[in-house]
Amino acid sequence: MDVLAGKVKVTSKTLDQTMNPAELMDHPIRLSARDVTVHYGEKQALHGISIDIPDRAVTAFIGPSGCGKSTFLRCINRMNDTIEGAKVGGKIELDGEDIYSADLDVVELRARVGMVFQKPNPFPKSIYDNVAYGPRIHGLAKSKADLDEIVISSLRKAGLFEEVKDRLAEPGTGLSGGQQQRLCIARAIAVGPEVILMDEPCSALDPIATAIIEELIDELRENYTIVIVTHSMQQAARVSQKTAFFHLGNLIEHGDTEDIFTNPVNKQTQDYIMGRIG
Amino acid sequence: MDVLAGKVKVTSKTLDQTMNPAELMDHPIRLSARDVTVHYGEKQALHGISIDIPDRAVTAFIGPSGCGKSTFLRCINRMNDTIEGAKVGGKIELDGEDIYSADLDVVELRARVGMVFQKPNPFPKSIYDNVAYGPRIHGLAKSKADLDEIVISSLRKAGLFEEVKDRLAEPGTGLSGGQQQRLCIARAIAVGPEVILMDEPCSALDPIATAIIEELIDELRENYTIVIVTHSMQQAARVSQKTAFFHLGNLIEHGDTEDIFTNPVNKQTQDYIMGRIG
Amino acid sequence: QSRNTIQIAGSSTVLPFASIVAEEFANAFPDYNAPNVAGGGSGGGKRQLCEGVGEATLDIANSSSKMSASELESCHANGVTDVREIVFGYDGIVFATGINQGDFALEPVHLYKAIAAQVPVDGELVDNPYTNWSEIDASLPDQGIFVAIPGTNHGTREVFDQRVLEAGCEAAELPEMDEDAMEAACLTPRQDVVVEIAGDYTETLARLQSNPEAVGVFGLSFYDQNRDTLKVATVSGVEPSLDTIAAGDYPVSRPLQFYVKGAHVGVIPGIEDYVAFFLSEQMAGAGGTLEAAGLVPASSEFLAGQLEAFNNAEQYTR
Amino acid sequence: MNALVIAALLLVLLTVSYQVGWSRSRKLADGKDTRLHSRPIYHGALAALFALLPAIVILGLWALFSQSVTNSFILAQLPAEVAQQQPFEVQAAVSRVQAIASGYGVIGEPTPMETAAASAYASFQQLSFLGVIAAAAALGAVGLFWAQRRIAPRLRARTEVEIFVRLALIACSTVAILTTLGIVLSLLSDALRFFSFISPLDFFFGTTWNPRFQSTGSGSAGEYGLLPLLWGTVMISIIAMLVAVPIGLMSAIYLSQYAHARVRSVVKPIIEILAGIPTIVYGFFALVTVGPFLSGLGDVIGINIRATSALTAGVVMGIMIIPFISSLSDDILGQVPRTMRDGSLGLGATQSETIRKVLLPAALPGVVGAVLLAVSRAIGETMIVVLAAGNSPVLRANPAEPTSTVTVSIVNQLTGDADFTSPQSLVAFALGLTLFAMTLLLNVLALYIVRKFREQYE
Amino acid sequence: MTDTVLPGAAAGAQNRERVRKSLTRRHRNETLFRWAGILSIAAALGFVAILFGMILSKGLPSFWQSTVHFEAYFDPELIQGGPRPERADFASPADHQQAVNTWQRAVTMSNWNKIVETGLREAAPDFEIESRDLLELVTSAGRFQLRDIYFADPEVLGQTVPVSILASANTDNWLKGTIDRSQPDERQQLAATTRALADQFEENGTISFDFAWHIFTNVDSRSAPATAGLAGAFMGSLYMMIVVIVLAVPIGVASAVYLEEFAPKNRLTDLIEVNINNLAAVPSIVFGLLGAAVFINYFGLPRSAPLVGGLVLTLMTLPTIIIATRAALRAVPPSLRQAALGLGASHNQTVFHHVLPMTYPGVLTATIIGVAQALGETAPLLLIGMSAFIANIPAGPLDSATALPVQIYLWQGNENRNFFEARTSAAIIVLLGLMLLLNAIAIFLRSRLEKRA
Ligand SMILES: Nc1ncnc2c1ncn2[C@@H]1O[C@H](COP(=O)(O)OP(=O)(O)OP(=O)(O)O)[C@@H](O)[C@H]1O
Ligand SMILES: Nc1ncnc2c1ncn2[C@@H]1O[C@H](COP(=O)(O)OP(=O)(O)OP(=O)(O)O)[C@@H](O)[C@H]1O
Ligand SMILES: [Mg+2]
Ligand SMILES: [Mg+2]
Repeated sequence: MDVLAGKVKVTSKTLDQTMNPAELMDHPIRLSARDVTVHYGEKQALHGISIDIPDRAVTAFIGPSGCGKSTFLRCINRMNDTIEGAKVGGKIELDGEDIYSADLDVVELRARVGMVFQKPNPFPKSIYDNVAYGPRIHGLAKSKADLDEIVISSLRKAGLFEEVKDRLAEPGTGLSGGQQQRLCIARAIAVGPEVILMDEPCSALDPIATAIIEELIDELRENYTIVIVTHSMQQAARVSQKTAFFHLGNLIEHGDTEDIFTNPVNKQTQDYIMGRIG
Repeated sequence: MDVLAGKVKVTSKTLDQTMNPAELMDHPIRLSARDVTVHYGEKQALHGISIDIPDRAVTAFIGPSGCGKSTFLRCINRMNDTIEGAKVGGKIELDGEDIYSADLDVVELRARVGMVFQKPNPFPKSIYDNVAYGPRIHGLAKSKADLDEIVISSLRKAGLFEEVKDRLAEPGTGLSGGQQQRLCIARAIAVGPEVILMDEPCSALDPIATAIIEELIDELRENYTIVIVTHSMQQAARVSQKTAFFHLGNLIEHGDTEDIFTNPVNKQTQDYIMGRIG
Repeated sequence: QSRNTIQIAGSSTVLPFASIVAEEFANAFPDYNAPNVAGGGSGGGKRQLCEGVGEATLDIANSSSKMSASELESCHANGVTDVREIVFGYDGIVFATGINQGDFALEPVHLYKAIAAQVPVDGELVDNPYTNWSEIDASLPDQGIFVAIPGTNHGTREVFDQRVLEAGCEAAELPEMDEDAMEAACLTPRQDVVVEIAGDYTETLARLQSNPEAVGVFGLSFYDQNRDTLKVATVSGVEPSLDTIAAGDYPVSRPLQFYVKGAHVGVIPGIEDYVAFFLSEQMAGAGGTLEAAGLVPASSEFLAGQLEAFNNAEQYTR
Repeated sequence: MNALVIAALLLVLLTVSYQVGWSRSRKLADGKDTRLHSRPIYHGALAALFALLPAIVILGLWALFSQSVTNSFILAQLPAEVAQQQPFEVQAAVSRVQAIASGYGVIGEPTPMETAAASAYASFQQLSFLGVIAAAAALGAVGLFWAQRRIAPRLRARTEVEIFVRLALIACSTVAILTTLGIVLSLLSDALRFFSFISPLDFFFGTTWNPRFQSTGSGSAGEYGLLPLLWGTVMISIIAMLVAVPIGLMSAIYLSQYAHARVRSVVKPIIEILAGIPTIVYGFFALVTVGPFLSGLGDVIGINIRATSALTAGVVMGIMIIPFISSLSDDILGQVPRTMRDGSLGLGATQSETIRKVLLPAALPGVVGAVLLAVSRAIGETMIVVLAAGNSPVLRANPAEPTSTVTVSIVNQLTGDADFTSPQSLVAFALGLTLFAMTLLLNVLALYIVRKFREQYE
Repeated sequence: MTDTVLPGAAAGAQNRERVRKSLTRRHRNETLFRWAGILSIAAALGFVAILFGMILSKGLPSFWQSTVHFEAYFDPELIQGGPRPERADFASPADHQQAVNTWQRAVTMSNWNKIVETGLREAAPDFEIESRDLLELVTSAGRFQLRDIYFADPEVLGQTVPVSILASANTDNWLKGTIDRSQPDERQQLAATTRALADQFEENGTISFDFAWHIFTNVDSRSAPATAGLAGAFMGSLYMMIVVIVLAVPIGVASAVYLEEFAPKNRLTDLIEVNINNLAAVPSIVFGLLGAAVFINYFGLPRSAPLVGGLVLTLMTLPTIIIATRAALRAVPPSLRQAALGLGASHNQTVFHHVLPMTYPGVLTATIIGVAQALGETAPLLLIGMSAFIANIPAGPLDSATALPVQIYLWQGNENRNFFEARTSAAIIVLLGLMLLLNAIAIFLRSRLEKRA
């Protein structure tokens, strides 16, 4: 039924910041993975992933459900350690340092590599305490004033401060979904991470909240290395500079977002982008 | 960033049956809803939906998450009755009969309007008993032979018979996801419904199983009125003849699938289809 | 600082008497704590007494049965060598029916014939055929047989077996047989109309109330407190009362005693005073507080003898 | 006073060491540009642990041994004859000396010997106490010194503290195992002694329970057949289940599937009150109300029902177990995924058809598990049966007659007047062991079934 | 292939016909099923109502007990012992104590009954009655009551003081009619004159039914049943509950945390799990055997002590708390753990800062339910010597004591049934009251905590 072919188009980038591929070249590699494999018990979820992730840019992971996007993301801050039966192989380096080496303290790693989850998950505490939690456990603030400073600037960076400044003492769980997600981002930022991982951060949000978060990601890109998993190709196209396409535990294709969407090299990538699979 | 515009295309209809809009005209209206509203407690989930659904065709409901697609679907066989606090207003007619009238027996209605759910939910019984469940409770079979007949023909129509004919006595929960979903379809068919409602029937399935189910839907269309909710525009384009776009509890636009995807009248529909929202 | 409260445990028959003494003792000697009197049965009390010497062990064991040789042996094995026995009175065991029933003038043989699983009929042992008291003896009321007797865990049962069943058995003139078989024939109760009560007398009373025909076995003191609902039977023509039992006329009674751990005397404060107080006229003596509570008192000479033996540290032997 | 000094010592050690650890680590972080691995509070806590643990060990040892040390010291002051007396006289002599030393005085004139011993004891007491305190403090200081030397930016103080915490947690979770071990061991030796009198075969397969009262010296020990007790237990449990399962299950079904949220929120707690009522109250209830009622009812319909009978005990126990079944079933019905229910309703099944044909079969293993758990509770129940079953350990089928159970026999045999070295008493331990084995078996079975059920939906 | 399932017009109609035909029967079944549910609930609620009704109706009257009010003359002739010895007159505290004891014994030996008797005769001057029968009217503890007034204030010597003394249990029975008043003399506990006097006193107000506060302040009594109270048992239960709370909560929560959050999933933890679940169902009486063997025999702790009772009940309560805490831990959404871990919180920090606080309502409820269960437990206590007659209020967890449920057990077996049946119900009311109070607290606190979260 060819009449329908081509009827769906994605016009992306409603946001104003843009970046052309040449610019990206300047960005040094922040994270590099080599031959990463993950087993969940008997089952192999990742089959040797190698990828370089540039600094201060947004890298999107796309692919059909169950292809291993989240699994790989969790390797980057070793959240897989917390899953019983998960075994990680291969090597991941953050600024040249092997994050799976024995000397590295995983707690410190996670302070450097923040994570935002699919469902907003604020702690059942006040908004202030949510953001202050990370700085507190890591001892980042010398004084109360210091801490206030960190909390406010993090909330501001997450674009939430204006909305909540009068109710910092109210529980974070009382916010709307989109606000909660921004709170989670603020919480992650407060620890002063270098990399922020986001696993489908908008999938539980409505379109308006999604747009706000996307804008926020675009702003954050200036200061952080961001990796985002998304199930929406449109979203990947809108927010990322680099895109990696996963399929059945393999990294099929990886490159500049524009290239991936306009000229996918691989047949599977093509099929996925054309909506033939997934 | 207009360079990216248009990079995502949906080529749909890999299936062979086609139907042109003119053909659809012949199909009488099976279901018609007028001004249907739904409240969940305080919250209004649907704001006056009016729609006509034609016989022997597939109507797809699309729209961003939480827009009320499932809610409306559940109105059609009064599954909302089972949700505490749900209140339905307006009128829905099946073959001209008001399904919310006091004389109408909801048990009978549900026998006429079958439903398939998002997650395959076979009963923890044998495959045979799963399919025989409906006919048994409704007393549709006069004899054991009758019942066998019904079970087999239903499984056959659901395209499952060949795969399971040697293990009808094994538990339905032991099948793969896609088989389970087809089992659920067979189970619904066994009651001899006139309308089949499907709420994201493929969202828990892998691409291959999805393709099989889509093909099945296309076949079933010849004998049944089918309403399908999907979050994938590609899927809607592939399987449906009519498409209805919901947004925030409103029916924004409704018409032939082709028209909706190629010439959406409404701005919101356009935005959604272009991937700007959702 | 060693323990300063006397610890007592044992027989539930003695428990009420010992409790009263304990309470009065504390009232009379404000410088001592009231002794703690636990139940636990005679066996339990003696077991605890014989666990050894020391603060965590018992000082006095109440008992409604004499300490057996093996018990004493186990005592000695645990270092409890100085055990002193004090008999302070008697417990009468009465047969009673509901207040509205016929009058019973029982003989042991009646009870034997009502209770035993097998009885001699025409010189031969047969399964108990009696269903009505009047079948056993015309003098007894025309009333179905149903008897509630103490369970085998009760000391009362021992007296019951010896004074009632064995006596009745003898009178019933069983055919010749060897000793073991004889004992079994005498002491095995039938299961259909006899229930054995393992709990206390309230349970027996409840049984009587639910089954108006039943005859139950009670302690004299219990009967005394429940005269409004119970009617007592005479045994061998004697009506049970403090006088008849004290005089030895009423056949079914037994001595009550307690055992003192000699090693604790003088260490746990107040044991000597407790014993003396227990045996005093105002407590265990005739007309004393315990008599009012249903104890059949012993003579004052006897009590004085017991006290003297205790003070002379005479040890219990078997 | 002593306790106060010890508390003060520990408090001082705690604050000083914590402060040392905290401030030293902080200084490290402040001075240079080094990042601490752990926050200062962890360094403080670690130092405190290092200081406190040795001190506490010393104090603990003293608490364990001071008694005997003191005793032997006092005895050494007294003439040798004293020590040769009976243990209790020795203890008395020692207590006298202690009483004099404490200044409270004793009744009667203390002998010069005692006074001398008392004054020696008093100074010994002071010295030894000082010594112990000093030792504890010194060891604490050593620990603290070592701890503070270890402080370095990369010292993983948090990890070490966390290991300690985890060890403490593990210690706590062994209590449950020790309990089981304790139960088995405490029952086993006496049970074995019982089996030296009575052969296990006679015990486990005997059909007569008649532990004669062993008249002092008389030979026959009676019969100890377990089966009548077991049968009584089983019969009462069956009756209890016949009462509890239908009522409990139907209540759970109605409350979870039909009732309004508001009705549910009122009715559920009221039914659960039944679970909180002490069993002794049920026993009393059975004795005064249910028993007479049932026997009255029996008279009306012409059946002879005894007031205290298996029926009475079973019915009352059933009432007690209702909330147990209903709340467990409620949970289990709740675990059956909603999609299952929707699937059936969507096919046009009525509510009750859905429940009977889909929910219950799906929940069946769980419900069976719940019922088994309830059975094990019924088997172990004591007070109701003590008061209401009428103790008649005879093998008979009529539930309207009195019966007896394993638990009741344990209480009876152990608290009765029987000779405690005799099988009459010892049998209680064999019964206890049997009971333990029975409930263990039932539980393992129930857990297995319930777990299988859970797996199905997870 | 038949056309049964074809939605063709004819087949469809036929199907609908069949469905219709089945409807009446199915709706009837539906109604029946529903009624079965309603009846079950009605039965369960009915049981609650009957139980409470029975206990309240039996027990409430005994909270009001007949009390005799009269004037007592503290006759210096009768009261012996002289003045109370002064501390200053003696060298050592031990000597002083000795003298005080001697004085107290002498005072106690005085003929207090005579004082009671005189007072009562004054109240009914014209009534002919033997001394012995007259004294039967009031509780035998009356004399000690007067003595205690004198101990407390020796100044009353030679004065006439209005006093209120409980009537004896038998009098109370007679006046309340719990004993059959039509029974002949020889079946009555009281002599005819005593009964007549009691009636007369009731009429003229010398005897009134006063609220029996002493049920809450007195300990059990055998020699004067009318004065028996629950204070000792209550304190015993209280100490036990304190021991249970202090031990079971931390240990239980710690085990649960370890097993749920830290323990590797292997055979051993599986075994522990089965073991804990099993302990939850081990008959309580077996715990009694354990307590007797381990705590008393092995560790040499004193018998009848609330500490031992508390330890036994702790072991019984532990599984309840562990299981409930684990369930609560399991219910904490994994997203919360991930959130904390993702921020770089260590495993311990995650658990103690975030996960555990979420379980407080669950732990609290479990604790209270466990404690309530322990509070009502009887059987194991019988085996560790707590079914004792204790005439003192225990001053600490190492003193001998009984517990409320044991007191109920003892009273229900008391030979003075007419009196103690009501008393037992009264004790049950107190116990149930405590139980409901605990549950109410649990519900209240839980809703507070949950609101805060
Ligand atoms: N904890 C786990 N234990 C076992 N298998 C797992 C676990 N988590 C994920 N998997 C499996 O690993 C594979 C990859 O899962 P992953 O969650 O990474 O996919 P994904 O690409 O993130 O999918 P989605 O888009 O649905 O989130 C899947 O097949 C999944 O079933
Ligand atoms: N049982 C319920 N109680 C209360 N609110 C509900 C309930 N079910 C749905 N809603 C709300 O009604 C609105 C419509 O929900 P609905 O499930 O119909 O959306 P949907 O379009 O099917 O979304 P999705 O694509 O996520 O399935 C949503 O805002 C949802 O939160
Ligand atoms: Mg994922
Ligand atoms: Mg939906």
